[in-house]
Amino acid sequence: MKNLHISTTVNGDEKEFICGSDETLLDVLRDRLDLTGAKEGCGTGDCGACSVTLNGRLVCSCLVLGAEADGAEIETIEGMAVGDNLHVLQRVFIEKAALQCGVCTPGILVATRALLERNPDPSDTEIRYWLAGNLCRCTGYDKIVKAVQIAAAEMRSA
Amino acid sequence: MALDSDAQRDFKIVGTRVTRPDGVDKVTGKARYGADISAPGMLHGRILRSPHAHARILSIDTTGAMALKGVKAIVTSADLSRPEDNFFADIGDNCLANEKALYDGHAVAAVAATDKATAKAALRLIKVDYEVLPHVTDVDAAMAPDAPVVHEGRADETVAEGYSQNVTSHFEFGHGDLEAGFAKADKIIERSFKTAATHQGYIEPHACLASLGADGRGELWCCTQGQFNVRTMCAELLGIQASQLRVTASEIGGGFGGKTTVFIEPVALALSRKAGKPVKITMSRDEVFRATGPTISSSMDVKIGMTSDGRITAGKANLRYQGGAYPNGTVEFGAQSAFAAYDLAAVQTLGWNVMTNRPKEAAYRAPGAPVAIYAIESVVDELCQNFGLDPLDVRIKNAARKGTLSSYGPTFNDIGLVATLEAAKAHPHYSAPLGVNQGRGLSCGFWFNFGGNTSVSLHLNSDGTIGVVEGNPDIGGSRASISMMAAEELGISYDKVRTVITDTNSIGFNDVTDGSRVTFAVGLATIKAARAAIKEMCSRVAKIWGIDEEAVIWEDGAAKPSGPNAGDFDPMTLADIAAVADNTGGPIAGHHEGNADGAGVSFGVHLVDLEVDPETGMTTVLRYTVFQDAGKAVHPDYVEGQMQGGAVQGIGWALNEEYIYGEDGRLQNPGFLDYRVPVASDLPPIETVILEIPNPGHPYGVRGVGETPIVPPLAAISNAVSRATGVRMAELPMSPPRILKATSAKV
Amino acid sequence: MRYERPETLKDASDLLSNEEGLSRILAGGTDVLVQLKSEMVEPDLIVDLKHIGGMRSISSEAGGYRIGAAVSGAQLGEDDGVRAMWPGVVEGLELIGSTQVQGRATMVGNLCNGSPAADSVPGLVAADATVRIHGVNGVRECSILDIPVGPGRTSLAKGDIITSVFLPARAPNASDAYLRFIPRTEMDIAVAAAGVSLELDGDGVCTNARVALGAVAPTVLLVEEAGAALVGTRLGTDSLDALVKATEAACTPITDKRGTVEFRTRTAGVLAKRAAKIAYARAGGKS
Amino acid sequence: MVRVKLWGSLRSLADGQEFVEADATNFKQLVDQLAEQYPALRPQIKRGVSLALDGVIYRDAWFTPISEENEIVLMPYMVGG
Repeated sequence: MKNLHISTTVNGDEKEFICGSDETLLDVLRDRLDLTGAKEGCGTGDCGACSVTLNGRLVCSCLVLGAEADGAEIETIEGMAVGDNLHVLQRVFIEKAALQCGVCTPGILVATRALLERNPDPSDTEIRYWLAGNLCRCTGYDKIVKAVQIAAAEMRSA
Repeated sequence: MALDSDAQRDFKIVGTRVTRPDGVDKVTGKARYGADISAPGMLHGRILRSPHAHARILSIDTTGAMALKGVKAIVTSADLSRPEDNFFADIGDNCLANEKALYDGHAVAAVAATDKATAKAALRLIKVDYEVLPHVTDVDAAMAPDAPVVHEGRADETVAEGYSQNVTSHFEFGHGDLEAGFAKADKIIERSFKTAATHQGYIEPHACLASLGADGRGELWCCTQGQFNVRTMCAELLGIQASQLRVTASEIGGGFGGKTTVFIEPVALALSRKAGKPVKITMSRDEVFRATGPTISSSMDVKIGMTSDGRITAGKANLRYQGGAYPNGTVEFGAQSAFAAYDLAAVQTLGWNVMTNRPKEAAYRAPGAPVAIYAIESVVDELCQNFGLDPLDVRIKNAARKGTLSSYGPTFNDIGLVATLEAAKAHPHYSAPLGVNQGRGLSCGFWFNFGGNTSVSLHLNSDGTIGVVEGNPDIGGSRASISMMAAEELGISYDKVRTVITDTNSIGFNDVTDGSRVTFAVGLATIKAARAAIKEMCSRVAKIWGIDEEAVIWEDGAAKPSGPNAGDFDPMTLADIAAVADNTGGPIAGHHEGNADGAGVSFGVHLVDLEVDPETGMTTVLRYTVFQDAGKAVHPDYVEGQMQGGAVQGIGWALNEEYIYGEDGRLQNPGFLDYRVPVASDLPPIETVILEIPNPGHPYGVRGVGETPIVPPLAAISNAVSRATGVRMAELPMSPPRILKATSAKV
Repeated sequence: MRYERPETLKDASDLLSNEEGLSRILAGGTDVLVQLKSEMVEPDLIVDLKHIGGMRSISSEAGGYRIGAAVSGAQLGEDDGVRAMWPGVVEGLELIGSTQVQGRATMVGNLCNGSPAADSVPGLVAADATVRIHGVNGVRECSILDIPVGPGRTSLAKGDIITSVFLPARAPNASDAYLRFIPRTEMDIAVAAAGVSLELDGDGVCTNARVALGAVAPTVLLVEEAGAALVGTRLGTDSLDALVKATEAACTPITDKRGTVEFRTRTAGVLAKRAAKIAYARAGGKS
Repeated sequence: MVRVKLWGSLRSLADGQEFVEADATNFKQLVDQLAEQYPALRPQIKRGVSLALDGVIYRDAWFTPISEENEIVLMPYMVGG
C-alpha cells in the first residue's frame, strides 16, 4: 500500500504526517499525531466520541479519511483550552458535574462549542437535537444540557 | 476514638458539590483511557471470531498467517492454561474457544503483527475447520428437553430431572402459605412476560496493552472496573504468579458491570509472551456487542392476589433467565429482589439459570433485579387498575419497612422505602395533569448493595496536605467522594487532599468497582485510615506536649488538649504536626484493610409521564422523576448523576434496546445504529429527589446508590404505556412495532 | 487501496473507468467509510470529488437550483433560497444521522448508496428532481427515480459520476414535506418514509401532487395513485383516506430487525397523510 | 444453638427443613457444621453463601459472631454490577 504524505493544520499548528490511504482522520490523530483526546467509540459515526471540526464543520473524524486532511484546518479537544485557561464550557462541565466517566466528554465539548458558535442562545431542545449524535451512557444527558445552558449564558454576558 | 455512627453530625465537606480532581484531564482530552497508550516496539493484536452460533472446532491452521511478513505471534486456546476451577476455566474458554465455538463472535484465535493492516490480513489467512452444530438462543427453547445442549454436565444438584442440560441451577425463595394467601384475594392476576437481552453500552470499547516476558513477569494496562480481579484471572489463565503481573487500570469509559471480567487481556498477554513484545488490543464496537458480556434475557410468569382495598395477599413468580454460553448465577438475585418492596405473608419465587448460544453474560447494574421487578410491578399496577386504586397508596399500604420479613429471607432493618414512596406522593409531578394519549407510570426498585475487600492508604505530606491511595477505578467521580470523606474526617479542606487509584502492586487487594460499593466501602476504609492517622498524630502531639495520648483529642483539623486537666496548649493543626513529623518519629500515615459488610439495601421509586402516538406506537417520555434513598449523599451531584444515568439506561431497556438474533443464531445489530441506546433528544430532564435515611453500617450513613436506579424504569415505563394505551404490555422492549401491534389488536 | 483527488471531471471519470478493481466515489464519505470499517467493501480506488470545481456549490438555474454533488446537509440547510422553495427536500437530507454526519453527508451520496431507506431520496422523487451525470461518453440528465434499481444497486455505469442535482422551479402556492418513522428521535435508519410535493391553485385546491415512499419496497417508490387521490381536493378527510389507502396498497416491504411488513405499511400511510398536510399548509392551503 | 433459615431450594437438601440448628458462635463454625450435618449442602457452600445477620448481609466474614439472639439467614453469595 502506498502511503500518502499529508500537510495539515491541527489546532493552529502546521503538521505533516504519513498515512495509509485507508486510515481515517481519527486513526491519524490518535496513532500518527498522538492526539488521543478524540475517542473511537464505534468507528461508524454513531457515537460522536471522535468529534472534531474540519474546516469549521463539526464531523466525526472516524468518517473522514486522513488523506482528506491535506490542506485542511482541524480543531480537536486538545485545542480548546488556551494555555491554562479552560474554555468556559470546559470549566462549567467540571463545575456542574456534566461528566461521569468522561470518555464522551471531549466529543461533546467539541460539538457543543460548534453549536454555541452558531447559536449562542439555544433552547434545551436545540441542544438535545444538536447533541443527538453524541452518545453518553453515564449521565442521562440532564447535567450536560444544564451545563451547556449555564456556559452559554456566561458566554453571552461576557 | 470509637468508630461510632455519627451520621447526624454537621458535615463540613460531605454533602457539598466540590469539583472533581480528574475534571481538567477529562475535559481537555489528557485523561488516558484504555486505548490511549502505546509502548515502544508495540505490536497490534486482533482476534478471529466464530461466524457460527455453535460449532465444533475441528482444526485451526495458522501456517499461512504466520508466513505473512510482519506477523509475530498467533495464539489459540492451547496457549492458555486450563484451570481446574470451572469459574476460571469458563473465563479462559470464553477468551479463546477450546473445543467448540459457543456463540456468534466467540474468539477462536488471535494474531499479533507489526501494524493493524497486517494483523487484519493475517486473520484471513487462519483456516478454521468448523463442524456446525444446532444452536439455541431463546431461553424457553433452551430449557426444552430436546434443545441443543451448549455444555454437557454443568447442571448442579438443585436442578430437577426432566430439564435440558442447559438448565444449570435452580433457586427458590419465599415464605408463608401461598394457597391460603391466594384464597384471601378478591382478584388474582396471572401474566407471563418476556424481556430481551441488553448491553451495558459503555462508550469505551475494551482495550489493553500487555507485556509479558519469558520470565513470567508482566505489565498490563487496561480499562477495567477492577485491576485486582484482572490480575487474578490473567495469572490463572497464563499460569503465572499474581505478584509478577502488575495491572494498572486506565481511566475507564463506562462499565456498569460489563468491565468486571476479562475478554482480551489474557489474549494480549499470551500474544506478548509468544512474540516477546508488547501487544495492544482494542475491540471494535462490533466485537463489544458480539463478544463481551450483555445481560440476561428472560421469560417470567407472575401471579399476585389482592383484596379490593389493595392489600396484597400472596405473590408468586417463576423466572427463567438465559445468561449465554456458560453457567451463570443471576436468576437468584432476580428471585430474591422480585418482591423485596412488599410486606407479604405469602410469597414464593422460583428461578432457573439457563445456557444458550449467546455471549457469556456479565453483570449489568443490579444484575437480575430489573426484569424480575418489572414483571412484579406490572402485575401490581394492573391490580391497582382493576380495583381503581391509587398505585402509590397501594404500594405504601404494602411497603416493606423496618421489621418486615423480606421476601428473600431476613427481616429488614432501617430502610427508606415508605419515606421514598411518600416523597413521590407529595411531589407535584404526581398530581400534574395528563393530556390525551398520555399515561403516568410508577415502580419501586430495590438493590442489595455490598461492601467487600478494600485497602486504602493515606499519608501526610510535610506541607500539611494528604495523599490517599486506593485501588478502585473511578467511573463516576469517586475520587472526589473519597477525597471529601478524608478531608471531612481529618478536618481539613478538600483541596488539601489528592486521591489516586493505583496498580495491583502498590496497595493491598481491592474488590471490583461494582455492587455500588465504592463510596460505601472505600469511603469506610478511607475514614478508618484517616482515624489511624489521627491516632498517630495525637500520639506525636502527646509526646510534644509531654502528656498522655488519651489527653489529646482531634477536633476541627487540629490536636487539642482533651480538657483543662490535660494542660494548656495551643492546638496543633495537621499542618503543624506534618511539618515536624521528621522530628517526632518520621512519616505519618494511616491505612486500612478490611472486608466491609453492612452496606445497607436501597430502594427507589420512579415516576414517569409519557405519550404514545396511537398511529405509530411511538413513545415519547415527557417527564421523569427519580426518588431514592442514598443514606447520605456524599457528593449530591454524583448521586444525582447515578440516579439520572441509571434511569436513562432503564428507559432504553424499556423502549428500544435489545439483542436481535437471526434464525442463523447470529447477532443482527452489533452496533449503535441498531442497538438503540437513548440519545439526548429522546429524553426530558430527569428530575431527582434524594432522601437521606442513614445506613447504620457506615459512619456517615452512606448507602450505595449506583445500581438501584436502573431497576424501576422498566415497569414504570411499561405501566405508563399500558395506562396511556389501555393495553397491558408484557414484553420488552416496547418498540413502536410491538406497541402498535398490541393496540391494534385491542380494537 | 489508492486515494485520488482529481481536479477535473475528466480526470475523475478516467480514473474510474480505467480502474480494473473495485472503485468508490468519495463525496461525504458517511457511507463509504462505514463500509470500509465494517470490511463490507474493500475498494482498490477511492476518488475524492470534493476538489473538482462546482461540486460544492449551490446555484440558481432556470428558476430552480442546481446543487453540487459534494454539498453537505449542513451547507444545504444554510441556504435560505433552497429551504424556502423545497423545504421537504432539505429536511430529507437534514434528517440523516447526527450533526456530525450533516457536516459531510450529501444527497448524491445518499442516492448512490442505493438504500431503499435513503432519507433524501423520497423528497427528491416527489420534487421530480433530476441529476446530471458525467459519463465516459458525455453528459446526460436523468430522473432521480431511474438511479436506484434495487437495494444497494444503481443504474450508473462504470465511469459515471453524478455531478449535481437539479431542483426545478416552483409555481406559487406549492410546497413539499418529508417525514420518516424511526424508533428514536434521531440517529436511526428510516423504518418507513414519505415525501409529498403539492401544487395548489389560488383557492387552495390541489392541482398536482407527487407522493414518494421510502423503506417500503426494494427502491424508493413514486405512488401515482396516492398523488391522484389529492388532486382536485383541499385535502379533506376523504381524500386523505384515499391517499392512505393508495399508499398502503403500494407498499411491498420486508420484515427485518427494524420493522415488520404490517408496521411499515401502516406507518407509510400515516406518514404520507401527515406529510401531505404539512406540505399543504406550507403551500398556503387552509384545511 | 443458633437457628438458621435456609432459602427454599436448599431445604430439600436439608431434610426439607426451613430452619436448621447449629452449635456455632461464628459464621465459619456455622457453615462448617451445616456442611457436616447436611452433606448435600456442601456444593452450594463451596460455590459461596452469604449470611444475613439481623438483616445485615455479610459476604465472607468467617468470624462474624452469631448467637441465638440473632436472626440468621443463609443467602446466595452476593454480586453486583
